[in-house]
Amino acid sequence: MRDTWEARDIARVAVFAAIIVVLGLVGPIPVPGLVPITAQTLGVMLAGVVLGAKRGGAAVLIVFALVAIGLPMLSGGRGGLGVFVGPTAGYLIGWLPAAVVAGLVAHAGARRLSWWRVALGAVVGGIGCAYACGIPGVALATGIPLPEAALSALAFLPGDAIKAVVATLLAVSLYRAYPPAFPRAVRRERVAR
Amino acid sequence: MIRASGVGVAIDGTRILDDVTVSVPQPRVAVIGANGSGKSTFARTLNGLIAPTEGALEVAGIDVVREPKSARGAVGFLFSNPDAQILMPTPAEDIALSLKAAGVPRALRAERAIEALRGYGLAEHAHQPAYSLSGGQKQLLALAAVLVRRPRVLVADEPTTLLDLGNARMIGDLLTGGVAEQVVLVTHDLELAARCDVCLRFDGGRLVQAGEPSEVIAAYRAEFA
Amino acid sequence: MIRASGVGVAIDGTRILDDVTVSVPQPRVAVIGANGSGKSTFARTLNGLIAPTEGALEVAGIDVVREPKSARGAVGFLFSNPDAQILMPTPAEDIALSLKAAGVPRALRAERAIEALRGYGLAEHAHQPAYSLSGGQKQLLALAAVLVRRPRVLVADEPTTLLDLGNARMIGDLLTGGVAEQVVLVTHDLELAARCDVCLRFDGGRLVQAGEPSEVIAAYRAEFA
Amino acid sequence: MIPLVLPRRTPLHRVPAGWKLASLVLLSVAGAVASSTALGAAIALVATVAVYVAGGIGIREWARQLWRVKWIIVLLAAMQAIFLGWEAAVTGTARIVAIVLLAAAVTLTTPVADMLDALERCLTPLRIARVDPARVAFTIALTIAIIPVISQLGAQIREAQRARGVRLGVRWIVTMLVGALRHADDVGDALTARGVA
Ligand SMILES: Nc1ncnc2c1ncn2[C@@H]1O[C@H](COP(=O)(O)OP(=O)(O)OP(=O)(O)O)[C@@H](O)[C@H]1O
Ligand SMILES: Nc1ncnc2c1ncn2[C@@H]1O[C@H](COP(=O)(O)OP(=O)(O)OP(=O)(O)O)[C@@H](O)[C@H]1O
Ligand SMILES: O=C(O)CCCC[C@@H]1SC[C@@H]2NC(=O)N[C@@H]21
Ligand SMILES: [Mg+2]
Ligand SMILES: [Mg+2]
Repeated sequence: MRDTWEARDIARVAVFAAIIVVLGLVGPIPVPGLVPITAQTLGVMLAGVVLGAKRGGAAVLIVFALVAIGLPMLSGGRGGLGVFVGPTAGYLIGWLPAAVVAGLVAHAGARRLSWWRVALGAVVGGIGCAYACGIPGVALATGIPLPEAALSALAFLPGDAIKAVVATLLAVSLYRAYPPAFPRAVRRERVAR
Repeated sequence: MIRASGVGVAIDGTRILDDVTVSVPQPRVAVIGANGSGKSTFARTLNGLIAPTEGALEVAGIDVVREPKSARGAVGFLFSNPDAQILMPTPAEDIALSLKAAGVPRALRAERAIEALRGYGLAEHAHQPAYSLSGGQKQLLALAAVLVRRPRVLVADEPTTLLDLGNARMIGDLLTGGVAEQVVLVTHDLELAARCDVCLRFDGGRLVQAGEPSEVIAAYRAEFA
Repeated sequence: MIRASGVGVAIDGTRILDDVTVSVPQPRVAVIGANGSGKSTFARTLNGLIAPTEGALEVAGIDVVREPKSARGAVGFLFSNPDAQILMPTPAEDIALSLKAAGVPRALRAERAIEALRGYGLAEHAHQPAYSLSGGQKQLLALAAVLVRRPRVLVADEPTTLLDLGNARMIGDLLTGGVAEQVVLVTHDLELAARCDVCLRFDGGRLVQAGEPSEVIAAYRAEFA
Repeated sequence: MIPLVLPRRTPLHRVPAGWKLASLVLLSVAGAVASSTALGAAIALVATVAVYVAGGIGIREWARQLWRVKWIIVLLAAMQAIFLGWEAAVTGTARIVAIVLLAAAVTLTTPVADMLDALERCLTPLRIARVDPARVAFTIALTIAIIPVISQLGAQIREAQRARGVRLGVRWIVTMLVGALRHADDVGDALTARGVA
């Protein structure tokens, strides 16, 4: 089946990219460290589980583009090409598979949204994929062996676990408040208005 | 009773409200004026959402500058965009949220919420997603969520925007029908303004006229004749 | 010229527009009616934003059902929320976007955009962020972006909402002053409706009256008396 | 949302964006290969100073950029020192800092519009995958226009909570998502009506 993008899809991708950016502004203050702890990862998880793999991934790519062209769109007002070549670039790049996988796990084959699929998507995508890119990224940039780099990722685990829980609660709540937010495939049993 | 003396608001060095001095004892107050004249800014100072950077302001006997928190408890605020003020997925939950803030025990909230919704003809929509309500129904719900806390003063910023004649009348009737000791209506709808007891006109951040609505509205219309 | 015959729109089985049959040759057309009566739905069919599920519809000689794309080229659409229709970061870029869609070559766009903005008194704001414009300026910009393509018909859905008397008059004067062969104004602002040549009244998804604005408005008012 | 680009013009501003991007890629590859010795690291750092000074950005801006990444430097050096020893820590940190500063130099001297054009050109090969670069560039600009609207929506929701004396915690995000996605539908309609998408 060919997936056609209508004007509304473009608008949703743009709006979700904007949400990820705005979460960087209002989110918790980034603690000093190699990689900031940021509410933007919550936005990445939500982009995937709400819009689905393709549109959610596209929203993340738009954020990358905004950062790359020199706008301060990451938490703490950072941006520019520097963040793509620094030691934390792997984590940032990891946002893309994070949103895609979160969307795939949450939606693939589902006829309606279930909380456990969303939770699984948030954990496997939002935590698993982000770390799978981020840890080798740190290792590659610094020359630190992989196991040690993996150890340093533990600093994010409590925060990211909370974000996965929050993303699940928010997505389920959004499903009740505004089912049209989700692709038609996962709300077949609902009356669409 | 609103008592403002020398009230001013400056944001980042620009003065967007300037030296507002007025005493308003009337129960129904209209606020009119051009876009950007400072109406919404004035309205927001009344319940402490914006703190005046100078002057003294008293609403319902509360010093808003010193006690913004109790001002927010006594002064309800209705915004024009219902989408931004309906905070929960369904009408029943939204009203229950207000009841929670008012200290109503959990066990009573659900029932009291339905009761409140019934008063606005919304009981049958209590558990349906709020987004699917019509514009008028959303505005009613937002009003219900504010009034369920029984504020002594109600400030409404353009409450009849996008409503049809019937809905605008209904909301207008409610707002001018004694829902609180004092009601302040910020509006571009001059028919609504005419139904108040006193009218304040703002221009360029200043209060330029306060008096009989018919006169103030006539002066405002004359500006553009 | 609008020619509708038996136009109906059903979404998910519910009929939200029903059997609209009317011929409107007048240049200025007002559309009024209650919230949810189908005004916006009717307006959207006129430029192919919504396809009628039954009936035939012709606007400016174009069969909207068969050729929605050319309908969108010939029929401009102005929405009530300017924030949603300003699509580019600055006024100049926003106008340039419309010019691009109209096939104006890249080299000419910048200059033509400034020229168009000058016509609406916005030239000095051409390169400032669009979100920092006032409400009235935003609505003017949205109008400019639609009119720069020289549509033969202009449909505007509640264009004066949230505007003050001066801005509403200015936009109203522009819209009723011959900016296109035919202008359709969907509005709750009955003063604006009264300035048109003909008025259509909707109720419950049906066209219930079409005629002299003064009469149609009187009938609408009488409903709520 | 003020771009990270320097407002004043420097000689580097005049260099086409594509050239700057290509040199950045070349230099980062060269840096990864060559600077694993103390001498290489020193050369890399001196080279960044040279780019900043010769390009007209100036040593003060160089120092400012260095200060911005101070925590990264400290942590990076500490981690590498623990795992790899002192010498490797110094050269490794210098190499990363040099490349980050060079990337920052490109950002500092390339206006957003030029960068957007360069990006659009970089995306041309994607036409094979039915991705239209012009449409991507358009979506980026659309997002820039939408960000202030969404941020304002967030402010309205916070204000509504304060006015009602309620605290939603993270649940405010649901309200924002509903409002934002409804806004997206309005924007989508405007895109269609304007004939641009
Ligand atoms: N947070 C802010 N920062 C800077 N300027 C502001 C802020 N809020 C309002 N203003 C400016 O203050 C002026 C008055 O704004 P206000 O919203 O009170 O006008 P208003 O009379 O309510 O207009 P409208 O009829 O369009 O709602 C405007 O020029 C506005 O741009
Ligand atoms: N996409 C949709 N799906 C289902 N129902 C819809 C849809 N769009 C509109 N409706 C319903 O169709 C009816 C007519 O809506 P429409 O927006 O045309 O009314 P309107 O006359 O413009 O009202 P208002 O004055 O509030 O703008 C309403 O009951 C509305 O809920
Ligand atoms: O802002 C950046 O430069 C990118 C930040 C990447 C943050 C990573 S994603 C996984 C982990 N969880 C966090 O909260 N932060 C890191
Ligand atoms: Mg206002
Ligand atoms: Mg409508």
